[in-house]
Amino acid sequence: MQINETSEISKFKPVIVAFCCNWCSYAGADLAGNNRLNYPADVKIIRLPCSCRVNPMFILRAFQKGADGVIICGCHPGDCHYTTGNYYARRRMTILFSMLDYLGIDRGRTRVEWVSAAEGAKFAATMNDFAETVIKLGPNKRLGDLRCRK
Amino acid sequence: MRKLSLFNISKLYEMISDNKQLYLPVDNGAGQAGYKKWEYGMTMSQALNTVRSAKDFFFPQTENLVDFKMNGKNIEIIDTRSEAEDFVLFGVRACDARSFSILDKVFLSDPVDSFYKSRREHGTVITLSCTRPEETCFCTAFGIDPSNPEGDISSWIEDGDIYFEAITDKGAVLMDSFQSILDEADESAVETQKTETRKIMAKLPLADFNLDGFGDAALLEKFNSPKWAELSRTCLGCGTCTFVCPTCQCYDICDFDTGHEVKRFRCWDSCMYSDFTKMAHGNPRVTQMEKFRQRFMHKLVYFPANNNGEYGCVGCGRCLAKCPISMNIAKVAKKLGDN
Amino acid sequence: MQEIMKQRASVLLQEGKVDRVLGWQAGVFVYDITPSVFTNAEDLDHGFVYNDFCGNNLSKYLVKESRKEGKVAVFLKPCDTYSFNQLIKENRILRDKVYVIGIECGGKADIEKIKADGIRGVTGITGEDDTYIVDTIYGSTQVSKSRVLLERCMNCKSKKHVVYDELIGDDGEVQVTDRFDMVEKLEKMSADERFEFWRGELSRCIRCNACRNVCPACTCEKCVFDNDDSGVAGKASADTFEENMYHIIRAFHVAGRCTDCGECSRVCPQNIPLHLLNRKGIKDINEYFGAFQAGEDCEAISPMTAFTKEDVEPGTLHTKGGN
Amino acid sequence: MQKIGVFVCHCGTNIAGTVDVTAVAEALKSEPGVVISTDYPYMCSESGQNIIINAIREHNLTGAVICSCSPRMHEVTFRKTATAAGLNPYMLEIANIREQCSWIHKDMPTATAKAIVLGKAAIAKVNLNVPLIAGESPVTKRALVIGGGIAGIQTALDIAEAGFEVDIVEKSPTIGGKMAQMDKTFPTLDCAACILTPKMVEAAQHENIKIYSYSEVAEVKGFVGNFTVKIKKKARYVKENICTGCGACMEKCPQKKVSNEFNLGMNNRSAIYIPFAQAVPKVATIDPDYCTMLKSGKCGICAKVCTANAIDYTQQDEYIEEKYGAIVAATGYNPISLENYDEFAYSQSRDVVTSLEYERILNAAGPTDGKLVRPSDGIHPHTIVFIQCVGSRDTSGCGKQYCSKVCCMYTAKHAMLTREKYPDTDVYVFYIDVRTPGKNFDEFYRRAVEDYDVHYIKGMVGKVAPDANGKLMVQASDLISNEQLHITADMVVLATAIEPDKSARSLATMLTASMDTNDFFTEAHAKLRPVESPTAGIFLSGMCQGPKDIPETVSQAGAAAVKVIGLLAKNKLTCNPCVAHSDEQLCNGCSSCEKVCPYGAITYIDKEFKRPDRTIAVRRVASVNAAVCQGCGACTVTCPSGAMDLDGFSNRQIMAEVDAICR
Repeated sequence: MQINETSEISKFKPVIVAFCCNWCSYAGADLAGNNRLNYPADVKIIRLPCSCRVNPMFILRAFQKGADGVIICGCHPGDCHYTTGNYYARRRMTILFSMLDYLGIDRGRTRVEWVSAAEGAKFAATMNDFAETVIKLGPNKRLGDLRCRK
Repeated sequence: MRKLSLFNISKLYEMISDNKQLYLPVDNGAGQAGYKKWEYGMTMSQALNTVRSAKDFFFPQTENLVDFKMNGKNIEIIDTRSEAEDFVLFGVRACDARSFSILDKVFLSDPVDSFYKSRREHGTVITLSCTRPEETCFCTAFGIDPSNPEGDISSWIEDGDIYFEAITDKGAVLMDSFQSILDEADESAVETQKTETRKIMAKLPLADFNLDGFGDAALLEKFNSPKWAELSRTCLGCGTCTFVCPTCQCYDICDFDTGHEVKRFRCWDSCMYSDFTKMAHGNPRVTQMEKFRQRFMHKLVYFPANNNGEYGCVGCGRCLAKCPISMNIAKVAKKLGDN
Repeated sequence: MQEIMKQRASVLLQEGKVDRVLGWQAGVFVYDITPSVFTNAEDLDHGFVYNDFCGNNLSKYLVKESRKEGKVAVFLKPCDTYSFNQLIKENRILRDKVYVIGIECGGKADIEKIKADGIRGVTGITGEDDTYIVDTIYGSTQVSKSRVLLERCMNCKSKKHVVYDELIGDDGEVQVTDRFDMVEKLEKMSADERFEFWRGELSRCIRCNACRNVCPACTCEKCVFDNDDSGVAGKASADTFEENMYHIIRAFHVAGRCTDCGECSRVCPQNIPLHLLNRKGIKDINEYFGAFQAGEDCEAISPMTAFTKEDVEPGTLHTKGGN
Repeated sequence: MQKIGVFVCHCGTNIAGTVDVTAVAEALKSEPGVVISTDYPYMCSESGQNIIINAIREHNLTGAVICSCSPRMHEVTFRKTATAAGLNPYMLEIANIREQCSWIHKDMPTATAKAIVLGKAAIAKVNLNVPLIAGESPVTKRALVIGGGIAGIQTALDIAEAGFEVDIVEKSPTIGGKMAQMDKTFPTLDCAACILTPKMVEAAQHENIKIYSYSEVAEVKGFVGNFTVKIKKKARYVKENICTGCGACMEKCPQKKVSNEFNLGMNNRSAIYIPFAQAVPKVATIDPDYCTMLKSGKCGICAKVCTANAIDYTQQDEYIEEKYGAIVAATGYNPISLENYDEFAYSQSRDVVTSLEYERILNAAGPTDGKLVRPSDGIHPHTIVFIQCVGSRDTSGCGKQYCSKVCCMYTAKHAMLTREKYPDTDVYVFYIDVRTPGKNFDEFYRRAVEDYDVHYIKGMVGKVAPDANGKLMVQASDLISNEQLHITADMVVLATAIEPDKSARSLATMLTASMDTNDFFTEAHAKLRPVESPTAGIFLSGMCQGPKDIPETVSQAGAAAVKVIGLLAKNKLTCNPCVAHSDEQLCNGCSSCEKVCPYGAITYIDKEFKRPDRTIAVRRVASVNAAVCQGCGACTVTCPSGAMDLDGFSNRQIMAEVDAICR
């Protein structure tokens, strides 16, 4: 299942921010590129050293400024380039996402995926799937900042 | 003076909100009252007063001033002001009513604050007399008569009827708009209530509250008093007192980058906050003691000094009820006053 | 009780064991009590008070007081001792500069709950076992004590002092509570209902920062929300987003550190049930990472600075509760 | 305010094919801080780099943004360029508009729009960049090689020859690895032992090489240039330095019923043993699982017969801690287990053997002393069937998807050796394809077919069934003549797929080196950095990186050695300057950051600060050791006050990128 940007699947073009760790997921994204694996252009990647660098404030900031979905990608647990980073990221995001959900903010808009440097295909598939989920949810109303709407 | 049976009050609400926005105190579900725009079925709160004061309507917590748009490298300035609609504030108590005249002294004296001015012009205030004041009330100390509130129209509730009296022309005009449902009434109907309330006021714990010795002559003596340190020692530096206060009028101007434009807005500031009066070189008030002192010196010394003796407080008692550590103007006045 | 404490305090001062005593100062009314520092017996005699309205958790003041010259004695209620321990753990309080006097607590009353029944003009409150006789300028009435306790006291998590140098009154036990009931109730709601609930509550926020400034877990030298360089600084909630932002980030920052002392809810001028945010964090930590009570001892590793290889995946949670 | 130059690369048509590069350059002109924005076919080329250098000088730029391929590709290149022009390399950022844009989007307007956004994000970041100066850390001039096979030995020898000290850690009692078990090597057919054992001896005798045999890596700490490794020396109950390897103990040992792993269990050895004659070190080892003395305390014969008194039943596992500058993984491979391939009756008949077992059978020192006989009855086989790709190129999920690479050649070797020594045999080889890329490989294979009449049949064997009189009924299909074949064979040899040694997985975790889905170590770059792991200071040698034959292994071993030498030759390493730092004014000293730091880079100091009321207060604040910090950022998020921030990836920078993307 691929969402080809030229196809007519949806009129709604979401803004999706993907935080990728430099060692696994960003490399995975590059591999997806090397293999010409298509995923929506709505996904824009921000390169970080590690998934444990993702501060909840970045995620909320993205939603504030108009993002419709935020996904965090890191090395598989156990494979972190910094040995333990993604374990902390996992706990933090568990608490944060649960808190967002508790406030009634659509849970589908946030996601954590472990993508290794060898998993270009998984990266593309993940992004396609996430984009589709976000498109289904429609524009982010509950955690957006009205002032940032165009 | 004219009256209306409370049974028909919602008819009155309807008539007013037909061509104006009507706001009145309603219970907010958290056991307290707050001003809400009237919709059919809404009834006025029984609470003595609202948590947030009525100043919000003329001096809102945040207010957009102007937008900047960047096209490439040139900046376009957009005035975002929209023509304000007429509105009516119903059920304002005497203390809040007086607070408007205090705010006027700040915002309407040169240079005139056009944002505030426009709101004042579009707003009509219907005040309501107090009959069961709280132990935290001390408005009388500032020459306010809660039984006979100021405003554009004053009103009294007395056994099943509500009595109105237009004070200002604006009030008269508004009152004309619902004359049809009012009946004739005479002053005597509310006289007993007035005397009753005044009696109660005299019995209140804070009835003896006075500000003897706070004149501007005492400025330096008060400013240098060693008691400030002790009074402010456990102050948390939160903004509760300033934000529930009907007369606090300090604000900060900030920019917010929305991504496609910059919004310049002003929002309430609090002298209790760490960055209050922070300037490029730093902050002249560094300790909480200095910030704390500023608030009370302003209300009790500086303000009267610049406004022929009128204090920057109306004795509504909100800060007494809401301060997390119950350190408030009553205690300060007591400690620093002559008595 | 109050007299014994007063006695003990002045003795400690006279003996020179401590230079200052952190306690509560009587106000104009029976309930408007101010945390205060006493330095001599005379002041104690005048102002020192300990009654059912001494809700303030004094532990946070020790961040500053313990860094001043000399030693300070402090009166801590059982729940306050948890905050104290947590602050010790985070090196915010210098233990050897503090003399902790644990004091018995039968639950503290909430004046606003008393007034909620339309009682006005309170001039005096006297307690007899479970009833308060409330004298007002309009006459006197009775209210049931248990109905007007502070939220945190209705769900008292512990009557045990986890730390003290000496004890006045008896030490109690850790309590079994249903303090998570409301959290569960919310979890079971649909996402829309939850959203509406929190909009309704948080939209009242006036950003007075009382919750943060009173919170013993919020002892940052400078809070990110006050720091212009943090990129999230903000004085007013100019948009509903900022109401959410402020409370979400605060809840996240205190996750694993919040002892559930309930001060945030007590001081909120708008009566926002902020404890429900923190308790969600506590409940999640208990469920996902194992039971943990912050402040119980100052050695335990905080769950947010630890992990196990088998931790839940953020994607796999949300199984409970409505959509 | 920065003065930023934007340089958009066409990458030939790689980018320009789907991204309107001139439009991108044009659109980015009006971004805050941008003073020049231009495009060029190949920014990474010399003339491309000159454009950048000139622009930096001409407009005295304070920052640069390159819209090009992935930073993982050319960030280093362009940072060097910046430095050459006198611009701090960390004032340059890359917008990845190839891998993450032009290559994945087909539609030009879409790809162009995305490229512009990515460019804007990079510009927003650079606007907040600050010049960073890389710190330095020392290099321990000693290398560790994990695995003592031909790969490990060769790497160690080359490093040692360059004058650096090397330690080899080998988990079995002797070095030599798989090659030691082989009989002959293709395509030259010279004897494996004859070329390997001299190298083993050389390694043992080299003054720069230290061999930890019968040892394992227990723990790895530190980072490039400064690793600290804990090595577990397993108790062999024989004093290594004293044992002469005379073998008397082995003769006298009463427990002779231990399956001999060196001969893949095709014969037995004693409980105290030396794996094979040329073992290095030639030292006996007691197998604690079988030694009656160690198990019941009754026996002790070996101790009695040992004239050197080398036996020590009380020996314990020993832990040694060593410091290294570089680590080479050379953990090698194993044939896969054949449980998923019961159709070949491996478990049912002893006459169905793996190629490695066949290798031992042919070997003069093997279980049959080099005589070709059936393991089951010792009778000389006449019909032998070889089956290739057993578990290789297997998409069914039972085996491996990859080609094990060496099977085609060693099967040809086996067939040829068999026919040469025993002309009376009939040899069939079933294959999917015969792959013979390599010097003299195809000639070798053709000799097998043409000179030695080995029957090569394109097709897969469906079933091998042992019959009553010990024969093996082989059912197969000939895809060329398209007919079913039924061969009655005496022996079947399975060219079993190879897989990385099981120990590699746990090692990878210790080294924080990444692995692919088959548990082969991944290289830093498939083409340009084939012998380096993405983790700095970790290098790859031999099969642990992927299937290869001996010549390839040896050359890769050499390559890895050169990389190690290149590293150890340095006196200092410039550290990554993108490290955490703590703002002492904001730090609460709460210790949260210290608890999440995987490198122990954070310590606390008591420092005097002036309070707002001008009094002095002592506060406990965090300080980061820049040489130890690796810049993961775990501390920055655990810090509630935001005192901890990460240079190069600061909160403000990341939020600026977020803003730019969401704009």
